[in-house]
Amino acid sequence: MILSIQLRTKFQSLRSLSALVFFTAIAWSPASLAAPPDSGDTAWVLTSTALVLFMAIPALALFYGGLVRVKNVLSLLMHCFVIVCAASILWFIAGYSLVFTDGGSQQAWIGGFSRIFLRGLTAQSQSGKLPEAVFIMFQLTFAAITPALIVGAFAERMRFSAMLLFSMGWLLLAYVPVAHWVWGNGWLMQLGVLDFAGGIVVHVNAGVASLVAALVIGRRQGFPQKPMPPHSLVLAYTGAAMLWVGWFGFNAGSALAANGSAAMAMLTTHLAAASGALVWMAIEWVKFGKPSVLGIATGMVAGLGTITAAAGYVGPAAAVGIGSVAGASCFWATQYIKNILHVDDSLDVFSVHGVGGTVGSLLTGILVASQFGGVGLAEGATIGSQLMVQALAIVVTALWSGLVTLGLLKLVDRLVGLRVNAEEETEGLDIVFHEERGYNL
Amino acid sequence: MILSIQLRTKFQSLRSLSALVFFTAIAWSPASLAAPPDSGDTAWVLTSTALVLFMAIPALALFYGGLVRVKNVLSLLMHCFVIVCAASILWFIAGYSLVFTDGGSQQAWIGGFSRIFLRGLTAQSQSGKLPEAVFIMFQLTFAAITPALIVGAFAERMRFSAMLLFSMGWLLLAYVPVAHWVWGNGWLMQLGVLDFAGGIVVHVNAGVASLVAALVIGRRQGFPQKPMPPHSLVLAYTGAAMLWVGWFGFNAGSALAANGSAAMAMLTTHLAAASGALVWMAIEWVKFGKPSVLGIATGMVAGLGTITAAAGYVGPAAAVGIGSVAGASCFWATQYIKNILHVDDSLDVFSVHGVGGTVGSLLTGILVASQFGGVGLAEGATIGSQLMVQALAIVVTALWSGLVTLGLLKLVDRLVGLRVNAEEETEGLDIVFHEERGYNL
Amino acid sequence: MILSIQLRTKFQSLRSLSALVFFTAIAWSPASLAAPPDSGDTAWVLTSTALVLFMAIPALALFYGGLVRVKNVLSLLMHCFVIVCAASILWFIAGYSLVFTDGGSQQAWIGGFSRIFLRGLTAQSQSGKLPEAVFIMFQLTFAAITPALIVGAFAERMRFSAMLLFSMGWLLLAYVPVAHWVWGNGWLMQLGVLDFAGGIVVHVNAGVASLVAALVIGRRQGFPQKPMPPHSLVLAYTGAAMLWVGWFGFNAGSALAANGSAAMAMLTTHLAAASGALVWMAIEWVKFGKPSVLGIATGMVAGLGTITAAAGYVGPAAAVGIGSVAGASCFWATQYIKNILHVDDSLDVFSVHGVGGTVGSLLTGILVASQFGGVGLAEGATIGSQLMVQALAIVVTALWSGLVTLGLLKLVDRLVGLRVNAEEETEGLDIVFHEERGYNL
Amino acid sequence: MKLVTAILKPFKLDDVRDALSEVGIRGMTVTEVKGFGRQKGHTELYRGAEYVVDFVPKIKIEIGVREDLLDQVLEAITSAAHTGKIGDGKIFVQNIDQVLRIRTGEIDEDAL
Amino acid sequence: MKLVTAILKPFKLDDVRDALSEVGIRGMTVTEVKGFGRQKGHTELYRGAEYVVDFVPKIKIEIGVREDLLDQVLEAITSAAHTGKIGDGKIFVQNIDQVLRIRTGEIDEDAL
Amino acid sequence: MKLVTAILKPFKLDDVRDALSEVGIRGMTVTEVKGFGRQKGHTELYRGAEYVVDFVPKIKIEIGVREDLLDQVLEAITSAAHTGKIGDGKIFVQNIDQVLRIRTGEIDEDAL
Ligand SMILES: Nc1ncnc2c1ncn2[C@@H]1O[C@H](COP(=O)(O)OP(=O)(O)O)[C@@H](O)[C@H]1O
Ligand SMILES: Nc1ncnc2c1ncn2[C@@H]1O[C@H](COP(=O)(O)OP(=O)(O)O)[C@@H](O)[C@H]1O
Ligand SMILES: Nc1ncnc2c1ncn2[C@@H]1O[C@H](COP(=O)(O)OP(=O)(O)O)[C@@H](O)[C@H]1O
Repeated sequence: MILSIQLRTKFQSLRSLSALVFFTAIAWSPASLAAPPDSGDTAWVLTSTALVLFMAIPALALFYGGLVRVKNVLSLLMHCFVIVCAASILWFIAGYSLVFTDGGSQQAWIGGFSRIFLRGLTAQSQSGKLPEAVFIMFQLTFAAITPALIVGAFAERMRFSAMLLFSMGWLLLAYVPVAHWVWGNGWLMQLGVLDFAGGIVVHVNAGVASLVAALVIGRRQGFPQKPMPPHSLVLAYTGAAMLWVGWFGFNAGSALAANGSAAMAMLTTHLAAASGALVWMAIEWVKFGKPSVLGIATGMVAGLGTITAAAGYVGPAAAVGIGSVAGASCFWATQYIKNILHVDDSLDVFSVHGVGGTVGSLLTGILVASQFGGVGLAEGATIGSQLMVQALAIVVTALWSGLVTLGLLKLVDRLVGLRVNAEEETEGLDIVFHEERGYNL
Repeated sequence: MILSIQLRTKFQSLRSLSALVFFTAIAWSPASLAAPPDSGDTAWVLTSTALVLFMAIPALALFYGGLVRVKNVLSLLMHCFVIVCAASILWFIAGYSLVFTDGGSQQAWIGGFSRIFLRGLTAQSQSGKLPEAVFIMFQLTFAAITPALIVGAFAERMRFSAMLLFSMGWLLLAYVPVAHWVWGNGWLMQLGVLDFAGGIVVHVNAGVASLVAALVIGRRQGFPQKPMPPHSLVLAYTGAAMLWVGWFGFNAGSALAANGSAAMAMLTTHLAAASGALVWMAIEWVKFGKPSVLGIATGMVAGLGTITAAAGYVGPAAAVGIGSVAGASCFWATQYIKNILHVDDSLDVFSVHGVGGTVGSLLTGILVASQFGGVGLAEGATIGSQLMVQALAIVVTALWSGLVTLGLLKLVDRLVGLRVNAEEETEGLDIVFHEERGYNL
Repeated sequence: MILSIQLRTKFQSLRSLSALVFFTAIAWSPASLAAPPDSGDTAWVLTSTALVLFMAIPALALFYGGLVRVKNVLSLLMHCFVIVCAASILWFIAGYSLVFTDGGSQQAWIGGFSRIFLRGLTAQSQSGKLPEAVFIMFQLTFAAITPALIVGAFAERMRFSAMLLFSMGWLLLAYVPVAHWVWGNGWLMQLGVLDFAGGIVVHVNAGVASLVAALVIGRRQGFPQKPMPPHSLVLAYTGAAMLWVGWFGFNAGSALAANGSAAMAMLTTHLAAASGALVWMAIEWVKFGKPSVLGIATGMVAGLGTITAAAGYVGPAAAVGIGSVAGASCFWATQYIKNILHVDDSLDVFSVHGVGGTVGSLLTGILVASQFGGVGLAEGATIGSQLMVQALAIVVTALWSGLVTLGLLKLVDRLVGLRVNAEEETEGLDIVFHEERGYNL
Repeated sequence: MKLVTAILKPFKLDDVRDALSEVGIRGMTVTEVKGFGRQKGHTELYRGAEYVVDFVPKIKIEIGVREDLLDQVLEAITSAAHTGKIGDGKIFVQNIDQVLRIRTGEIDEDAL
Repeated sequence: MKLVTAILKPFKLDDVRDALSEVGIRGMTVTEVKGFGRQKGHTELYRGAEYVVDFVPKIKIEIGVREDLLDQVLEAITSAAHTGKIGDGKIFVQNIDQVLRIRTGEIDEDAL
Repeated sequence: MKLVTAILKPFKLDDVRDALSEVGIRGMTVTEVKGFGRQKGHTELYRGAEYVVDFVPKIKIEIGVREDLLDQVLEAITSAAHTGKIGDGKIFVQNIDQVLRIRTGEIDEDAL
C-alpha cells in the first residue's frame, strides 16, 4: 500500500518538523535528558497551561452559559467544571500515559503504561527541553477542554449523570487514541500529519462528536419554532473574549518553547481570529442588515478553531486567509445545519469547531509550503501528498469519533437515561439537577 | 528544651530545602548577587505576580460578591479592592522590610528596617536569582490577598471604616510576623517548618482570624433561620474559576523559578483542586441527592487551600490524596460550623481555609517524605519530628492570629464601631456605605 | 534652533536608555541579529501580549459596558471588539511597517514600507533580543487598545459605522505617526522624549481625541440633568480589576525583557495604581461623605494611566507620588469637565487618560532623575531640558490628535452620519444597530 | 368593560396569547410575579444551608375587555392555560369604569 | 376613590410624574411590565435564528385618587404621556372600596 | 369577593405572609414594584454626578378574599407590616365580580 511506504519515509523527514516537539522523549530518547530544562521555555509553557485552563473555565463555561436560557445557565457551568475535574483525574490515572508514553509493539495505535498514575514522575523528570510535569499539565488542559466543547451540542436537555459518563468515556475512547495517533508518535504522526495545536485532535474530534450527539439526543422542545435567545450576551461575550486570550496559550504554547515559532503561532492565531470575526460580521451586515455581537464573537471562535492546526506552520498572510475562509465557511455551515437541516446542535459546535477544524487542517497541508510563506513541507512531501495525509487523518478521526460517540450515547442511555423528561426540560436543568438558580437578583 | 536543640540542627539542614528560595539574600548573603537574574525565572515570577493579583481582584472579589445578597455585593467588591490598595502601600512602607530583611538580633521574631519605603531599591537589586523588585511584588500580592480572605467571615454587616482599620492592623500584626517566622528566616523557618506557598502563613492565619471575627461580630439578622441565597452563582463561579487559574501563580510561582519544582507544584495544585471538587460533589450527591455548582467550586477551593503548604514538596499521587481529604474535611467542617454550632462565618472562610490550611500543613509533614513520592525530608528530620514542627507552627499561628484578631476587633469597635445597626443591615451595605447599587437593569 | 542641536546630542545619549529597546533593529542595525532570541524575554513578552489583549477585551469592554445604561451595553462591547479586530488587520497591512520600519529620508516623520502585509517575516526574523513576530504582536495590542479607549467619550450615541470608520482613520492618522515619532526612531525619540509605555502615545493621544469627539458629537439627551447611572457596577468592577492585571503586561512588558527593568516597571505600576485609588477614595470620602466603588476604580485607572510614561524610569517612592497626584488631578478634572463645563465625555476618558497621561509624562521628566530614585537622565540632559522635551511632545501630540479627530469626525459625519436620531437614542443602540439585547433574564 | 386578571404558569403564556388572539383580543399587559398557593416551591441548598423557595414564578396578564367578549375570553384562557396540575392559576374579573387611549383620546370600548 | 392604572412608554415616566405632582398627586406605585398591542416589538437574530420579540417594555403606574381629582389626573397623564405614535398606552379607571394607610391606620381619603 | 392590594416594605413580606396564613389565607400573588410617596429615596453618586433615586423598592401583594374574611385580612396585614416609620405602605380594597380556578373550573368562593 502507498500509505505504508509513506509511513517509512515520513518517519524520517518528520523529525525536522516542530510537530515532533509534542512527543515526549521518555523511554525511547534518553539523550534529550542531558540538557537541563530551559527556564524561558518552561516559563512560557507554565503560562500557557494557565491560559488553557482559563479557556476551559471560566472562558468556555461563560461563553456557553451566556448562550442558553437562564434556567439552564448553571448546568452549562457545571458541565465544564466537572469535566475539567474528572478529565484531570483521568489524565493522571491513565490518559497521559496512554497518549504519550511508548506503546511498544502497539505504539502505532496506543501508548503504554509506564506513567500510569504518573508513577515515577519527579521534579527532575524531563520531556524534551521541558520539565515533564509541565508537559503533562499543558497536555492535561487540552484533554480537559476537548470534551467540554461537546456539551454545547446537547445543552439544555441532557441528564447530568449521562453527561458525565459520556464525557469521560469519550475522553478515554476518542480523545486519547486520536491524540496518540497524531501527537504521541502514533500512526498518523508517522505518516507526517500536521496538526500544530489540535485542529484535528481537538476540533474535528469534538465537532463530529457534537453533531452525532445532537442527532442522537434530539431537538429541544420547541426547536426550531420557539426562539431561545441567549440569556446574557454580556456573559457570552466575556467568555468569548477570554477564549481569545486563552487561545494564545493553546496555540503559541503548542510550540513548547518561547521562541520564534511560538511568536509566529501567536501572530497567526491572532490574525485568523480577527479575520474570522470581521468576515462573519461583514456577511451578517450584508445579509441581515445588522452586524451582531454574537456574530462577531462566533466568527472569532471560528477563526481560532480553524487556525489551530496551522498556527506554527504558516505565515501571517496565510493566517488572514485562513481566518477569512473560516468566517465564511462556518457562517454558512451554521445556517445550513440550523435553518435547513434543523439539527439542534444547540450552540453550533459542529458548525464552528467541526467545520473550522476540517477546513483549517486541510489548508494547513497547502499553506505550510514555503511558497505560501509557511515553514515548508517535510522532505519528500508535496502539497498533494500532504493534503492526502491531512484528509486521511480528518476522515479517520471523524469516523472514529462519530462511532465512539454513537456507541457511548446508546450505552449511557441504557445505563442512566440520556435525556430529561418534558417537565424537567420546562423547569430547567439548574433546579432539576443542582437545586440552585443562577441569579437571585 | 528539645525545640531549641532542633532549632540549631534544622538551621543547617534547611539550606538544602527549596523553602530557602523564599528568603531574600540582601544583607546577609551578598554572594548571591554575583549571578545576574535568570530571564526565564524572572518571566515566570512576573507572570505569577499578575496571576496572584488576579486572584485577589477580580477573582476573590467576584467569588465573594456573588455569594452575598444583592444589596451587599458592592461592599464585598469594595473590601477586596481597598485591601489590595492599602496593603500594597503598607507593604511598600514597612511590610516587606519587616518580613524579608535582616532583623539583626530580633531576626527570630521580626525583620529589619533596611527596606523601609523600599529605600535603596533599584532595578539592579537582586534577591536570589530574581530582580528584587519582582520578589517584592510577588510577595506583595500574598500580603494583599490574605486579609481579603477574611472579609468573607464578617460579610454583610461590618462597617466599612472598621473593616479597613481591622484589615490593615491585622496585616501588620498578624500577617507580617507570621510571614517573617515562616518565610523570612524567622524562628519557625529555622525550625524547618515546611510551608511551600502559604498553607500556614496565609490559610491557617486568615482562617482562624475569620472564625474569631465571626464570633466577635455576631450573626447576621435572621441567621440561621432566614435563607440568604447567593445573589449570583454565575458571578461566584466566575470568581472561583479565576481563583483556580490564579492559584497556579500562587503555588507554582512560589518556586520562584521556572523549573521542575514549579512545574510539579502546578501539577500537584491542579490535581488537588480537581480531587477536592470531585469529593465534595460526591458527598453532596450522596447526602443531598444533588451535586451543586457552589459545592463543586467550594471543594475546589478547599483542595487548593489544602495543597498550598505542600505544593512543591509532594508528588502527584499525594496531591490527589490531599485534595480528597480536603474535600471531605472541609465539607464536614462547613456543616459542623454552620449547622451545628450556628456560627455565622458567612462565606465559610474558616471551614475552607482554616481547616484546609491546617490539614494540608500537617499532611505536608508526612507526604514530603520520599517514600510517599515527595522531595524528601530535610537531613536529620523524621516524619515524626517534621509533624511536630508543622503542628507547632499551626498552633502558634492560630493562637497568635486569634489573639491579634480579638484585640484588634475590640479596639476598632471602640474607635469607629464594628457593626452596622439593624436598619442599615436591612437596607444593605452598598447604599449605606457607598451610595451605589450593584445593578441598574 | 535649540531643538535641532538637542536632536543631535540626544540621539547619541539616548542609546543608553531603555526607550531604545522599543525600536526594532531591522534594516539599520543587522548586528543585533547575531544573538538568538532570549527565551525568558520572549516568554515574558508573549505573556505581556496576552495581558494587553486581555486589557482591550474583555477588560476595557466590560469596564465601559458596565458604566452605560443597559440598552447600550452591547454597543460598547461591540465597539471594543470590532476595533481590536480591525486594528489588528490594519496593523498587519501597514501599521506596523509605518511605525517601526525605517522610513529612509522621511524617518523623522513616518516609517517605511518594508513590512507592508508583514512581508518577509519569518519565525527567524528578530527584533532586538526578541523574535520579531512577538514584537509585532505586542505592539499590535497597543494599537488595538488605543482607539478603543476613545469610544467611552461618545458612548450611547454614535452610529456604529461612523465609529468604525473614525476609529480606523484615527489609528492610521493619529496613532501611527505619534507612535513612530516617539517609539519608532522618529523626531521625538531623537529629541530624547521619555515615554516608557505610552503616556503620550496612548493616553494623551486618546485622551485629547476623546475631548474633541465629545465636543463634536454633543451631549446625550438629557445630560446633565437626567441621571444615567451605570447599569452594572459589578461588570464595571470586573473590567477595572482586569485592567489592573493586564496593565502589568502593558507597562512591565514594555521593558521588552524579563529583567530588573520589567520588575521595577511592574512595581511602580502597581504602587501608582494603589495610590491613585486610595487618593480618589479619600477625596470622595471627605467631599461626599462616602467612598464609592466607581471612585476607587477610577482612581486606580488614573494611577495606571499616569504612571505609564514613567513606569520603567522611576523608583517606587516616586511611583507612589505619581499615583497620588494622578488620583487628585484626575478627580478634579472629572468634576470640572462634567459638572462645570458640562462636556459630556461620557465615561470621562479625557479627565482620566488625557489629564493622567499629561501629568505623568511631565512628571517623568523630573522623577527620572537619579536624585529622585529614577534611572537617571540621558547624558547631557537636565531636568529642565527633559521637561521641555516632554512638554513639546505632549503639546504636539495633543494638537495633532485633536486636529485629526476633528477632521475625521467632520468627514465621517458627511459620509455616514455621526449620531443616531433621538428615537434611536431613546431605544438604545443595542437594538438599533445589533438587534440584540444584553440580557434576557 | 371588565378587567380580566389571570395568573398563569409562565410556559403557558404563548398558548394563552394565541387563544386570546383567536377570540379577537389584540392587547394585554403582562407582569412577572411570584405566586404563593397550594403549589409548593422547591428547596435550594447552598453549602448545606437549606433555602426553601416557597414561591413559584408566575405570569400575570391583565386584559381590558368588552363585556360581550368576557365569556369567550375566560373560556380561551381557561382552556389554553389548563394542565390539570396544581398551580394552573386563577382568573379574577373586575369592573372597569372608564378606559382611555392616550394616543387618540378615544374612550371606553373604542379605547380597548 | 378611584384606582387609576396607566400603561406608558417607559421614557415618559418622568414627565408623567412631574405632571401628576403638579395636580397634587404625591404617591403612586410603578411596575415594569410587558405590553402586547398594536405596537410591534422587534426582531432579534442570533446566529441567523430569528427571535421575534413581540412584546414592548412598558411601565404601569397605579394611583389611588380622590374622585374630585380624577379628571385632572387623567388629563395630566394623557397630556404628559402623549407622543401621538402607536403604543402610547392606555388608562383604566376602577372603583376602590376602601383605602388604609398602614403606618397610621388612617382610612380612605385620608390614607391617600 | 374582594381584592386586597397591599404595598409593603420588602423586608416585611415574610411577616405578613405568616400573619395571613394564621387567618387562613393560603394564596396570594406578589410583585416587585417601585413606590413613590412621602418616603424619600436616596442619592447615588457616580464620579460626582448625582443621581437621585426617588423611588423606594416595595412589594405589592394581591389577595382575593371572601368578604367575611376581609376584616381579619386587613387587620393581619396592618399589624404585621407596621413599623410606624414613613413608607409602611397602603392597602386598597376593591370588588371582584368573578373568580375562576383554571385547574378545576371551580368558580367564585370555591376558587379562592
Ligand atoms: N387568594 C389568592 N389571591 C390572589 N392570588 C392567588 C390566590 N390564591 C392563589 N393565587 C395565585 O394563583 C397561583 C396558583 O394557585 P395555587 O393555589 O398554587 O394552585 P391552583 O391554581 O391549582 O389553585 C398562586 O401561585 C398565586 O399566584
Ligand atoms: N385590552 C388591553 N388590556 C390591557 N392592556 C392593554 C390592552 N390593549 C393594550 N394594552 C396595553 O397598552 C399598550 C399600548 O397598546 P397599543 O395597542 O400598542 O397602542 P395604543 O396605546 O396606541 O393603542 C400595550 O402595550 C399594552 O401594554
Ligand atoms: N396615591 C397612591 N396610589 C398608589 N400607591 C400609593 C399612593 N400613595 C402611596 N402609594 C404607595 O405606598 C407607598 C408608601 O407611601 P408613602 O407615602 O411613602 O408612605 P406611607 O405609607 O407612610 O404613607 C409608596 O411608596 C407607594 O408605593
